[in-house]
Formats: sequence, structure tokens, C-alpha cells
Amino acid sequence: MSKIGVFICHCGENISATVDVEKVAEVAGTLDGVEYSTHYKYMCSDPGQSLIKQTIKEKGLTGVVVAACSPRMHEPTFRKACAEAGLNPYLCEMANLREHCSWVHEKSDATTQKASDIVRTLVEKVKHNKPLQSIKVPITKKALVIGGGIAGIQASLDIANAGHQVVLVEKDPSIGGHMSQLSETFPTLDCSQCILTPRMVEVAQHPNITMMTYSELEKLEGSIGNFKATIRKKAKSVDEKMCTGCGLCTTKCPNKKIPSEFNTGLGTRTAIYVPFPQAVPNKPVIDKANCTYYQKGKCKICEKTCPTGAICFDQEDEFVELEVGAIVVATGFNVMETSEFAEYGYGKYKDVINGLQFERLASASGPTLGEIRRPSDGKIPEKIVFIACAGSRDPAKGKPYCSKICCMYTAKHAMLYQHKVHGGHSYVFYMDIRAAGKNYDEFTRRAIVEDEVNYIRGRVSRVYEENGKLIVKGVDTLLNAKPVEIEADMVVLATAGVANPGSEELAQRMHISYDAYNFFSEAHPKLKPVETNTVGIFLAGACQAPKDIPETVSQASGAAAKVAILFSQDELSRDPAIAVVNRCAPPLFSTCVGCFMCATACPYNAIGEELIKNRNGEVIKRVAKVNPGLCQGCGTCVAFCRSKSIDIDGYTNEQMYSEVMALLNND
Amino acid sequence: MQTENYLIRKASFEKLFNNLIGNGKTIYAPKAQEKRILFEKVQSFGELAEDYIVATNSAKSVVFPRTEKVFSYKKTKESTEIIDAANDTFPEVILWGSRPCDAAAFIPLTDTFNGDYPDVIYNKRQAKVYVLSFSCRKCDSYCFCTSVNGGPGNTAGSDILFTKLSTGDYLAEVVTEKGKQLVSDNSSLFETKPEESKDQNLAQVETYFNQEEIQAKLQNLFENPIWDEKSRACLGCGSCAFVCPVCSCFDLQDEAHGSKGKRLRCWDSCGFGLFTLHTSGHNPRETQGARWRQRILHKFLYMPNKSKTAGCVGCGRCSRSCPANINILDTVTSL
Amino acid sequence: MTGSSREYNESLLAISKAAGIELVEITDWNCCGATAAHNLNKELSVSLPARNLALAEFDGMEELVVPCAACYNRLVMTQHELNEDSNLKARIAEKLKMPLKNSIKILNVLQFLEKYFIPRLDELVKYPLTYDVACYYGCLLVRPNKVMHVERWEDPMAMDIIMQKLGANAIDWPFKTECCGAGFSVSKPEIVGELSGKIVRNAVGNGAKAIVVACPMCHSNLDMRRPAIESYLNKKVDIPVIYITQAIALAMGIAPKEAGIQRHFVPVNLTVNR
Amino acid sequence: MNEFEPKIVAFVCNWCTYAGADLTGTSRIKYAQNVKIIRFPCTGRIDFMLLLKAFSEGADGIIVSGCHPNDCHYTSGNFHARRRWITFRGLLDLLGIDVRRIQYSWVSAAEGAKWADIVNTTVTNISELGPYADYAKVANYLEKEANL
Amino acid sequence: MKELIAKAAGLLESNTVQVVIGYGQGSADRSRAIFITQPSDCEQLIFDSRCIQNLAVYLTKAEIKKMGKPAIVASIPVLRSIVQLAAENQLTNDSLVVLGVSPESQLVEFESLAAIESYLESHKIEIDEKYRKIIEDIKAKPVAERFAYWVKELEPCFKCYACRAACPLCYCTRCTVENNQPQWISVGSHPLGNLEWHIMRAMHLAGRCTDCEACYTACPMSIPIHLLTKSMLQDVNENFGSYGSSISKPNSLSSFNPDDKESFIR
Repeated sequence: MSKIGVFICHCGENISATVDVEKVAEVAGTLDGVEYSTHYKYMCSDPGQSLIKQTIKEKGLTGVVVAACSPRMHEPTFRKACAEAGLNPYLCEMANLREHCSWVHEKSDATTQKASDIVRTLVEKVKHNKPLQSIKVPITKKALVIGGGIAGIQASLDIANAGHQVVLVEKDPSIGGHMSQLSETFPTLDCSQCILTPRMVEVAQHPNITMMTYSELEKLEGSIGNFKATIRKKAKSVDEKMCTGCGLCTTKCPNKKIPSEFNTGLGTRTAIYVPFPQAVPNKPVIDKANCTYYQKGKCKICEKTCPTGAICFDQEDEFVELEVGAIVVATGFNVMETSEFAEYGYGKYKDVINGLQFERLASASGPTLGEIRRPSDGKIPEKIVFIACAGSRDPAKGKPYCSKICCMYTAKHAMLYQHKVHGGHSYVFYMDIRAAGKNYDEFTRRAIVEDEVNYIRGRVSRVYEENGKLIVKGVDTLLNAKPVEIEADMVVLATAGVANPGSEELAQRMHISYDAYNFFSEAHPKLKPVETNTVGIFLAGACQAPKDIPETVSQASGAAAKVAILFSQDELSRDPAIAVVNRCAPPLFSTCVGCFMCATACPYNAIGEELIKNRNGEVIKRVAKVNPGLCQGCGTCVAFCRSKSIDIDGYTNEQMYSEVMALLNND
Repeated sequence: MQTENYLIRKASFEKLFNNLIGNGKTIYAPKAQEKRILFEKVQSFGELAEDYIVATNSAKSVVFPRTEKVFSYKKTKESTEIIDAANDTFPEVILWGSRPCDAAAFIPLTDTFNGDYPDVIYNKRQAKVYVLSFSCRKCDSYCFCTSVNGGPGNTAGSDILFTKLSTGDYLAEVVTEKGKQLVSDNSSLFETKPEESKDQNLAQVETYFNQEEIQAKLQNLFENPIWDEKSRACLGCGSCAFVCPVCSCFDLQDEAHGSKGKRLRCWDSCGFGLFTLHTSGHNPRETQGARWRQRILHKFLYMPNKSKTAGCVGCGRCSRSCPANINILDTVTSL
Repeated sequence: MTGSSREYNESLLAISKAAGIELVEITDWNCCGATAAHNLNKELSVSLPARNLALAEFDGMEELVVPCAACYNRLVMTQHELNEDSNLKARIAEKLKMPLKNSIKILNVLQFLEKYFIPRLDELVKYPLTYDVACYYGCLLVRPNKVMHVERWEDPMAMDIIMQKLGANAIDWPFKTECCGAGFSVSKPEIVGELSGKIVRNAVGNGAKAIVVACPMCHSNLDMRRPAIESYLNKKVDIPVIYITQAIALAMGIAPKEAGIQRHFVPVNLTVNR
Repeated sequence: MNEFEPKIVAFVCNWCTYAGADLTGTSRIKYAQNVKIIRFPCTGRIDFMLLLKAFSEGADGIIVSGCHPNDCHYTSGNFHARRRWITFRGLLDLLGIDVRRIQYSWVSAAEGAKWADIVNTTVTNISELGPYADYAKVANYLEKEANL
Repeated sequence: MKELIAKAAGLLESNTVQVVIGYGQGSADRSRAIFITQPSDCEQLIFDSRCIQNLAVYLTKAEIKKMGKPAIVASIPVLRSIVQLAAENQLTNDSLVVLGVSPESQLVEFESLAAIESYLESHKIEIDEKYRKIIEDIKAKPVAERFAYWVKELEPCFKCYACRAACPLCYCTRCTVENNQPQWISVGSHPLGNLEWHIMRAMHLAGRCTDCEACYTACPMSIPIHLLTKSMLQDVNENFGSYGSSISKPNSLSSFNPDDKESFIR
């Protein structure tokens, strides 16, 4: 038999002005199961709260209804108060007499009647409340960071510096990502590598960071606090421990004509290679596809030259299982290839390149040692055209979004060109100049005013070769839309930033959602920009959408902070209002029949299966099972369950049902 | 009492019907509808079904409605008020057009409701029911009343039994005081008894078995594979029990509405898996076979042992209604 | 097709006849209202082609071959818009007072040739062409791409493939879909001179001996407007402009006259090696 | 009883409509007393049987309201709910259960005014339709007509 | 028929299956589901116009499961039910052998449940014109009349649950009606109880019903409850573009499309 206490709050005048609180208290007192009923001026005040605590103790209440403001306002307050009085906090409910009654109605008997109805309804609900324990999930205080670009590096360092273990997984032989390919960075024009490489080294040396390069996420199971990740370490064919990174092998390798990924095909590398001089780790890997030995079965020159005998051709992919508590996804982005632009020559013309390639040309460590030279004949271009929005904001190219960084780097490119090629002429075709950001607009202005870059507002319809020149046909929409033609020596396309190939599969592997362009989706566009819809997995950098470096770094630190917050507790305590699949006496064990429609409906993949076995360990039933770590408590599954086998604590079928009953039977 | 025989003209039935309605009686009779013939409340003589073997449903609901309010209650903090439903407001009911099997069914049914202690509601209803049966001129392969001590012209359970004669007029056999009273209320319609006897005007119902022999056989057939075999196709629905004129199992259910509510007596069936399910999860009648056995044993062994009459009147309704074509005759004869 | 570009019509009929394909003209067809209508009156610009579609369906045709690129463009656009907007479709059908299934398959010349000639070219081609040609597609056959669905719409290949099969060498050049200025050919001929001029210059520059087209607009601009072109380039250019259908006719050995070769402003003196 | 005051039950989700109704309060927008709110975590949680229960227990009208599409706190609960409502509505309509008596709506946490408007218009509509006598007749069968 | 008998016998001989679920001669010239365990008994198998009971219902019945791995004689409606059961994880490829019977009464064999699904591509559910008409006519009535019509139609229902028992998709071990905490459905077979039961039944079949009409055929009172599920099938199909789920796709009611269209939400 329930003993419920009803505490009606005047909220100063806010409630009592239109609701006859004495009357409501009196009516509540007559309700079956109500042990005690009273009203007070400010229930949320200290005396108010102690009144509740005291009554709980004296009357030995089994449930409490506080009729005051919205539960969204004070539910925590009063639940805490109950807990302090030794009553399970989840046996306390609030009746919303203020927002839903006194504030929205005039003073009248009907208003008071409604107030009593609301109270009665909550009393009936509380009768069916069960004591709940907030869910405790132990946390493995080790983070997995996927992607070793600036985002991954920043996140790793921040988490590591917060004193937690980090495993940084990078698919390439070296960390550094796209930033390591960049020449200077806007808006300050400081050298990218100069600011990045120290961070890379720091990562390598940090005691809390384990680096796994040339590795990829193979499989992900579990949930927040307790993920189990399987990492594939691709065979490097070089024993990391023995290799000293002397580099002798790379100098001796006979295959020297392999286009270098790092130099975006503008330079070459050997089959056994280190992607770039400042690579971390600075140890080579063998690119099997281009290695004479792997292809033809003989060569092994590297093996002969290696002083420490670190080369081991028979090395195989290795799988490592990791227990981690949180994951930061920082897999970055990519840029469209020039070959995707028929109108600009389908990549036929050597001297039509994309922004990233230009970065390599402009980079002191690049194939031309920083001199701007045409890939075709190495001549220094006297006239250069930059085309912004190559692909971006172009539905026809399937990229209706703005890539955000192009306006800025194009201005930077033009500037660098003007700085490096004196008397050179540069042109930028653009739609709009989007230079929102600290010192950004000033930067583009500088390009236009000081460095005399010619900005032409208009699109380019075609680029074609005519007697050794690249004719750029476009329009200048500001000069009453006259067609313009520029005979250029070189054309740079600011091709759209796109999601990395394979990011779709990766997202599915991690059960995080992704948008139409395969960029990963944040949990909430405004309020949860670094979370994913899978709790415990966070986003950093351009894998979520194209971003510039400062934005990437701050998001990375944001993600790191989220991880640190999570790791600041030993166990995760979550609202116990989650779904549960029922249990009943054998031979039934549960009324669940395992149709798993709940599982298909669940937005969080929180419903898995459980095999019920008999004594001999034979499976006798297959039923749904809710993963409390993943369930967010929406209850969609509950409404789906035909046999009413799954229910949600805090909003159980019995509670909702009796609310409806109570609300309408008021005599 | 001594049976009194009269003759009643075909034409007089409408008159009789209207008189009865006139005296404020509720008439319950097989009513023809497009796809079925059902015992229902009828308002006018025209609604009566002409040509039927038996109605799809049984007539038992005139004394044992499928859902009966036993009492209603109202809870307050202090007390609980109970309003008993067993009052005298039950209507006087004429059961018109029942068959001898329907009528015969009231005998075991009344026994059941007057076992250890009499059921007030049932008896109050029963006291106000007049059974006017019509003997059978037709039967089908489902009928087996003659195997269970019944027959197409059997008067047991009826207040009056009408039998159509070759002349088209009817022999009226008045069996009970209730019947007698109806006759005297409408004496003008009842003439002196005809010469012709009813026997040649009855259906030829084949006798498939002898009820007593079956009863004897069943004594030691509790453990027998036949129950599983014969019930394998059984879907576990309750149609057999619900169309049966004798089945009387019910379930008490409370319907609560906040602090108010009522207790209902609802038909139940031993064919349902839940019928014997214990809270512990254990079910003494785990399989459909065990349930089918219960049905047969109850009707052909337990009931006759207890109260002399079998729990089956051979109307064949259960077999006709079974969605899986399980046939009680088929089971019993194959014992 | 009966006026300024008769030869297109003649050559098409000629090769179809030779290939044993019967082309039926839609009874009582009307102007598709190209250019003018859709700038002025949307409803009209749809009803005009819609009528032709309805007529063709009425004649029980399954496929509609549309040699004129402008007509083709209008018809396809119309079919698209009608399928997009059922209300519009209903209204138009109402206007036309005839049933409008709008399901007929519309083929432009290239699609027609692809379907009915390419498979049989080996047997049909008697005198392979040997010279370099520039295939010029213009705009109407390929744009807007969301409706036309031409793959590589910035650099289409359909005509090139046909020409290769005829033995010619279709040069790879960037002007395949550049604007010839058709829109201005009446209002601002000088622009035509410039725009078409560049096309011709680039074709010649890339060593083409002939320009192959599949659109009367393109043809009239590159051929008929040659004086304007020459004055823009201020030099004489004698590269001929032929219809793809004529090219096929020549390769099939059909008498040049039957294919209307003689009707061009720029004389066509293409040696066919017999 | 002087004039008809419809009984209306509102089934709302916690994150959008309930909060929206809170906002109506904090903005002191007045609306009719007839509507009483029952709070669910999400519209996806709302069992169609509860709507029927509301009618059988004497509700004359029902409001079901949650987050706008794409705003669901649980990303897709309201999408599932929408499919359920579409199907359920079709069935009720066939059965002659008056679908005009169920008002569905999307009310966000920011739409306090909209909530008031939904309530008031629903109250007006239901008042015009009158008490849901047909359903009450069925629901109270045992009290009123039962004898056989 | 010969084929079917031979095949069935073969399956039993090779002990590939332990029981064959099929149709046999029943009483009163009706057919009856039979459960054959001896190859020799396969001669009893029949298939004709009387064989309309949906045998798929037996696949989930404990008593039948106990008999071992079944082979089942499956006409089109039964095949549909089997696919739906598979979609709901009640059947797997190795839990049964399906002896398909084509509309031309020819034996059709399948190597997998997926194969059945693709076979059904060419035998799609189609709501009979006759029924479409009836449903339209009902919907055409004024709302009050419609309600009265159904209350009247459902009146004879005495809750024997034959509709549930005969439905292959009503395989729950505890039906919602048997759940009394809370009491979702009024137990009594009075107008409200009946209405609630049939609404719930229809809703629970939304997106799942395969239109086999077993419920209607089983109803001893011949109540046209199949109209409810048929109309629901139409709605589901019109609104969500399919009659329900398949082994590969999730059920129409447990999935969604952000652009689902409706006209009634404010």
C-alpha cells in the first residue's frame, strides 16, 4: 500500500494567485494512497525542502508528488531532496501547476479543478514508480584517436596532457596529414611544417601516446566507456624496432620513378620509402604494389643494404585489439582531382593543377624547392589563373556546399605566386569572396591591393590549350558580363574539399551517421558539434566538414575536452530511464519473441540479442537485449513491441496508462 | 408433470409471437443474416430464420451471457462500496426456435451452476427463460445427438416442443409448468391434439456410438497418444467452447477506471494455453493435446460421473466452427 | 528541316532508306516554339511540343526521332516537365483535347544512329573516311545535363565514336560544346562571328579537315555565317561543315547529291577514296 | 450542465512540446483549461492504445504533439511516430472513429504561442463537434444497455 | 501432386526433415492440416481448392516444433507468411524445407528463403477490386454511420481469438490482450472490448499482414475483420511504397523516410 506525500507550492503568488492551493491540497488529501498533503509558499526554498525531507522520514512516505513549477525546472532539486531523506529520488514526480496551469489560466474553479486533476494524475503515476539506480558504466580511461593529421595530433596531445592514455592510429606511414603538405598558412603566412613538425615529434615522444602508423580501424564493438577496437597494422615489411631510420635503403632502391603521394604526384619516390623527410616515425615502409621483389620475386637490394637487417619481407598484417573508453574520429578530408573537370581538360593538361599540388610547388620542401614552376616543362609561369569554387557550390558536380577554405588559400596562393614570381600576373575567378574569420578579410584585401592579384567575379566555362598556352574562357560579371579570355601558363583549380574515400564504410563500422557527402554528422548542429549520435565517439576536424586549421584545432581540443570530462569519472552514471526487456518465470523466461522490430526502430543501435540457455548450455530462446550504455531512453521500441515485452523505466506502460485513467476519472 | 399435447396451426405462430412480444417478453431466436444464422434478439416475426439445422452460436447466453457484470465498486480512501448486479431486473426471455439439443443442454448447464452452491445470477436469469423448441426434420454429418441420449424429437429441457407434421401444422408438446402457462395465456391458438404421431416427421440422425460405452472406455485412456494425434492441427482458439451450448467455464475480470470499476464474468475456454497457466510459469496442461484430452474427458467422463448427464448434446457446433476442422465425433469414435 | 537545312533532312532520309529503316513524319506536326516561346510564355512553350508528342503517340509511334537539336531539346524538356508536374500535364492535356501518355521515347540523331546504325556500320560502310574531323556538339544536345543525362557532358563522345567507326579520325579538341552564338545569330551577328570563329579556328588549329555537326543551328552558324567568321579571324578558312548524317551517307557510298552535299555555303570537297 | 466543456488530453514529448508549453506559461499566454498534458519522453513512445483509452475513459478530443521533423531529441522518434500516426489514422477513419477529434502537431520548445493556438483551436473544434457520445455509448455499454 | 508426394517422402526417408506439414482429407468433406512422419503416409497428401488454411501458422507452434525439422506445403499465401516470419527472425534457411505450390498447382522448390522472396516478386500482393470497392463504400459513409456499421459487425465477436490463432503472424507467446498490467484491452466481449481488440489486432499487423485472409476464414461468426487489414495494407503501400517488410528491408512501420508525406499534422 503506497504512502504518498503531496506538496503543493504557492511559488510566491505565481500559483496561488489563480489556483486555490488549499483546495487542491485538501482534494489531494482525500486521494487513495495519499498519506499526507500540504501546501507551502516556496517548496524549493530550504524550509520547503526540509518540510519534504521531514515528512518523508516521519510518515515513511513511499512516494512524493511536488506540485509546483515545471519538472524541467526543479525536478533535480526535489529528487535530490528526497534522496537526502533516504527516499529513492525516482519515487519523486512533479506536477506542473505553474507553467501548465496557473500561468496560462485565469483564476477560476475550473483552474483549481485542473490543478487537482494534474496532481491526481501524478499521484497515480507515482504509485507505479519503481526505485531506480542511476546506471553505472565503468570507464576504460584510454582514448583511441583515428587519424594523425593536425586534428588527431591536437586531440591526442590534449588528452595525453590531461594524463590519459591515447592510441593514435594513422593509415599512412607517417602522421602529419594534409597540413604537413602545406607551404605557408593563412592569414599569417607562417610555414606550415615549422609549426607542425614540433607537434609531430611531441606526439612521438609523449609517454601517454602510443602511435600506430600504417594502421586502420578494422572493427568496433562495445559502447561508451568500454569500446573494443580491432586495429589492422598493415605490414610495413620493415621491423620498426631494428630499423634506425638511416635511410640507406631508400637511396639504394632501384624503383625511383613512383609518383609520390606526399608530393601529389608532382615528385617521385622509391618503393621502400619514407613519405617525407620530416616524417614521424622516420622509418620506411615497402610499398608492395611497386616493389620489384613483391612483384617479380627478386631484388631484395634493400635487404642487402640494410645495416641492421630490419627488412623482413614475410611480415604480415597484424591485428591488435584495444580496450578504449572513448574515440576521437579525425580522419580528415581530401580534394577533388583535376581529372573530374572535363571543362578544364579532364586532367589532360599537365599545367592545370589543384590547390594541394600548388601547395607542394610553393613548399620549400617540395619537388621544386618552393619555386613556382610548370609541371609540364618546368618553366616559371608568367600568367597564372586561379579558379575558385572548382566543384564547390556546384550541384552539377554533386557538391552544392561551400568548401570554406578555398577563398582563403586561393588568396594565399596568389599572394605566394606574386611574392615568388616578380612581374608575374595572377588572376582569380571567384563567385564570392568568403573570408569570414579573424584577419581573414584583411588578408584577401592585401592580396588584391598590395599584391595586385586580379580578382574577376565570374565562372570559367572552359580551359583549353592553344599553341602552348592555356586559354581560360570565363566571364566577368562585374563588367556588364563580358566574356573574358586569359592566355595563361598555368591554372590552379581550388577543387572542392571532399570526404575521404572509405569514410562511408568507416562510419558504418563505428555506427555513426554521415551526411549525403559522406562527411560524418555531429549529434546536434548547434549544441553538440563535436559529439556523434553514438555517445563516446567524438569528431575533430575536416572529417565532419571542410575546415581551416584554427577551426580544426579548436574542434580537436573540444573533442579532447569531452574525452577528458568523460575520463574525469571512474564510472559513468547515466539516467536510468532506459528501456528493458522483461523477464518472467520459466519456461517462458521472457515474453519477447525476438522479432527485433524494436532493434530496427532504435535510433541508437542500442538493442542487441541475448541467447537464453538451459542448464546444458543449449540455446532455448533468442530475445532482444538493451545495451544500457547506448540506450538514450526515447521509448520508441516500447510503442513498437506487440507483446509489451520491452518497457522503459520512468515512463512505463503502467505509469502512462494510469496517468490517462486518472486524468479522465475525476469524480 | 404429465406432458400435454396440442395442435397449433402454422398461421398461428405469428400471432403467438406477437402476443409474447406484446406481454413485454424479449424474444431470442435464430435470425437469418447473409452469411450466418445466429441466436439474437428479434423484434418481428419476419426476422426469424426459416430453414436451419442449428444456429452457429448456442442459446446458452440467455442464461449465461458471454460477459456478465457480477458487481461494480467504487473505492474511496476509507471504504469500498459494492453494487451487486444480481438483481431482479433480468428480462423475461422467450427462447424461440431452439433445437432439442439446445434445450437438452440446459440440463447439464443448470447442474454446473448449481454445484457446491447455487449461482444466484444464473438461476435468476434461468427462472425467466421459456424454451420453445422445434424438433429437427433435417440433420447433417456433424449431428450426433442420438449417440448422447438425445434425439431430433427429444423434449428434455424444452418448455414446449413443436414438431411440424405432414399437414404443415404443428404438434405442440407442453412439457413444463412454464409451458403450460404460455398455453393458457394463448389458449385460443392451441387446438386439440392431432392424430398423427411426430416420429415419421423427424430427421434420421445416425447413432455413431454409445455414450455409456465411451464413458467406460475413457476411464483408462488418460495416457494415450491419441490426444496428441487428434489435436495436432488444433490452433488453440476458443471457438469450440464458445459455440458449445454446455461449456460453462468463465474467467473473472476486473475493469478498473480510476477509483471505480466492475467485476465481470467472461466466457473462457480450456482450449486456451493460458487457461491453466500458473503464476509460477508452470502449466499442468502444457500441450494442446492435454487440453483436447481435458475437453473430451470433461464432457464424456467427468460430467456424467458427477451428474449423470454428459457434457455434450451432439449438436456438432464445435466441429462445424473449428477453423482447423477438428471433429469431436471423429475423436470420440476413434477411441 | 525543309528550309535552311534541307540537306540534313535529305541525308537522314537517304541513309535510313539505304539502311532499310522507315521514318514516318508526324501528321500535322507544329512548331516546337524553340527560343522564343519559353522566354515569353511557359505554358505555351510546353503545350507546343506537347502537342507533337501527343500526335506521335496518337499515330501509335513508340520512338520519335528528332533530327533538329532545338526541337529535340524542347521536346525532351517538355516531356521532363510534364512528368515532374502532373497538374501541368493534366492542364496541357485538357488544352490539347487529346490523350497525353507522355511516354514516347525521344531520340536525337546521335541516339538514333547509335541504336540503328552503329551495330550495322561494318556492313553499311563501303568507303571509309580517312581524314581528321572535329565533332561539334553545341549546346542543345547536351544541356541541361540534369535532363539530358549525357555522360561526360562537358566532353561528349557519341559523334566521335560514330566518326571513328566511319574510319575518320575524330580529333580531341576542347570546343565540342562551346557556344556558337546561335541565340544571337539574328540580334547580334557580330558575336556569332566571334564565337563561331573561335570554334572554327580551334578545329583547324587541331588539324581537322571537316567539322561534323548534328544541329541545324550549329550548322548555319559555322557554315552560312562563314563570312562573319572570316572577317573576325580576318583570314579565309575553307573547312567544310557537314552533318553527321551526310558523313554516313558518304561512307555508305550514297551519291553526294542525294545527301545534299552540294547545298552548303562552304563547298564540301571531301575526297572519298573509292 | 450549462454548456459543453470538452475534455481534452494532450500527449506530448518532453523535449519539444512540453518545453513549448512551459514557454507558453513563462510568456503568460492564456489558453483554455480543457486540455491536460501527459508527458512522454518522445512521440515515438506514444502507444496508439493510450489514445483509444483516452476516448473510452471519456475524452472528447486528443492532442498529440512532438518535435518538428529533424528536430527530434532522439533524432528519429518523431519520424517513427509519424508513420504510426499515418497508419493508425487510416484505420480509425475506416472504423468511423472521428479523426477530427485527434489533433496532431509539431510544437517546438520555442513555439509557446503556437501551443496556445493549438490548444484553443482544438478546444473550439471539439466544442463544435460536441461530446463524443458515440464512443461513450460503446464504452458504457455494460452500465447502460447490457442485459443479454 | 505425384511430384509433391514423392518429394515429401524423399525428405522423410533421407531424414532431411522429421515431419511434413501438408493438407489431407478432413471430415465433412473439408481438408485438414496433417503432420506426416512416415514416408509411406505421404500418399495422404492432397492439394485442391479446399486447401486454404494458412499452414505457416504451425511453424511457430511449440507442439509442432517439438516434432523436429518440418517440410511445409506452401501455396502463395503461405510463402508470403514464411517470408514475413523470416523477416521477423522466426525462421532461418535451415529451420525448414519449403515445398512451394505454384498457382498452377506445380511443385516449386527453393534453395533459400531469399529465393522465395524473389519468387514472390512475380506474385505480388494485390488487394482485390471487390474489396477495394467495399472499403471505399464504407469510407464513403458518414463517420457516425461508419462507426455504427462496425459496432454492429463486431457485435457477434465473442473473443474466441480464432482470428489470432489462425494468423501465422500472431505468434507472440503472450498477446497484449493477456497482459493485465496494465489492462490494455477490455477483456469482456462487449462492444468496447471487441472494438479495442480488433483495432489492436489490425495495428499489430500493420506493415506485416500478408493478406492471406486466414483470420476471416477462421472466424466462426464470419466477421469481415480482413477488411481492416486490407485497408491497412493499402494505406501502408500508398504511404510508404511497399506492403511491408522483406527479409532484406526493415519493416515499413519500424523504419521511416524523413520526407514521409502527411496532411494532418499542424
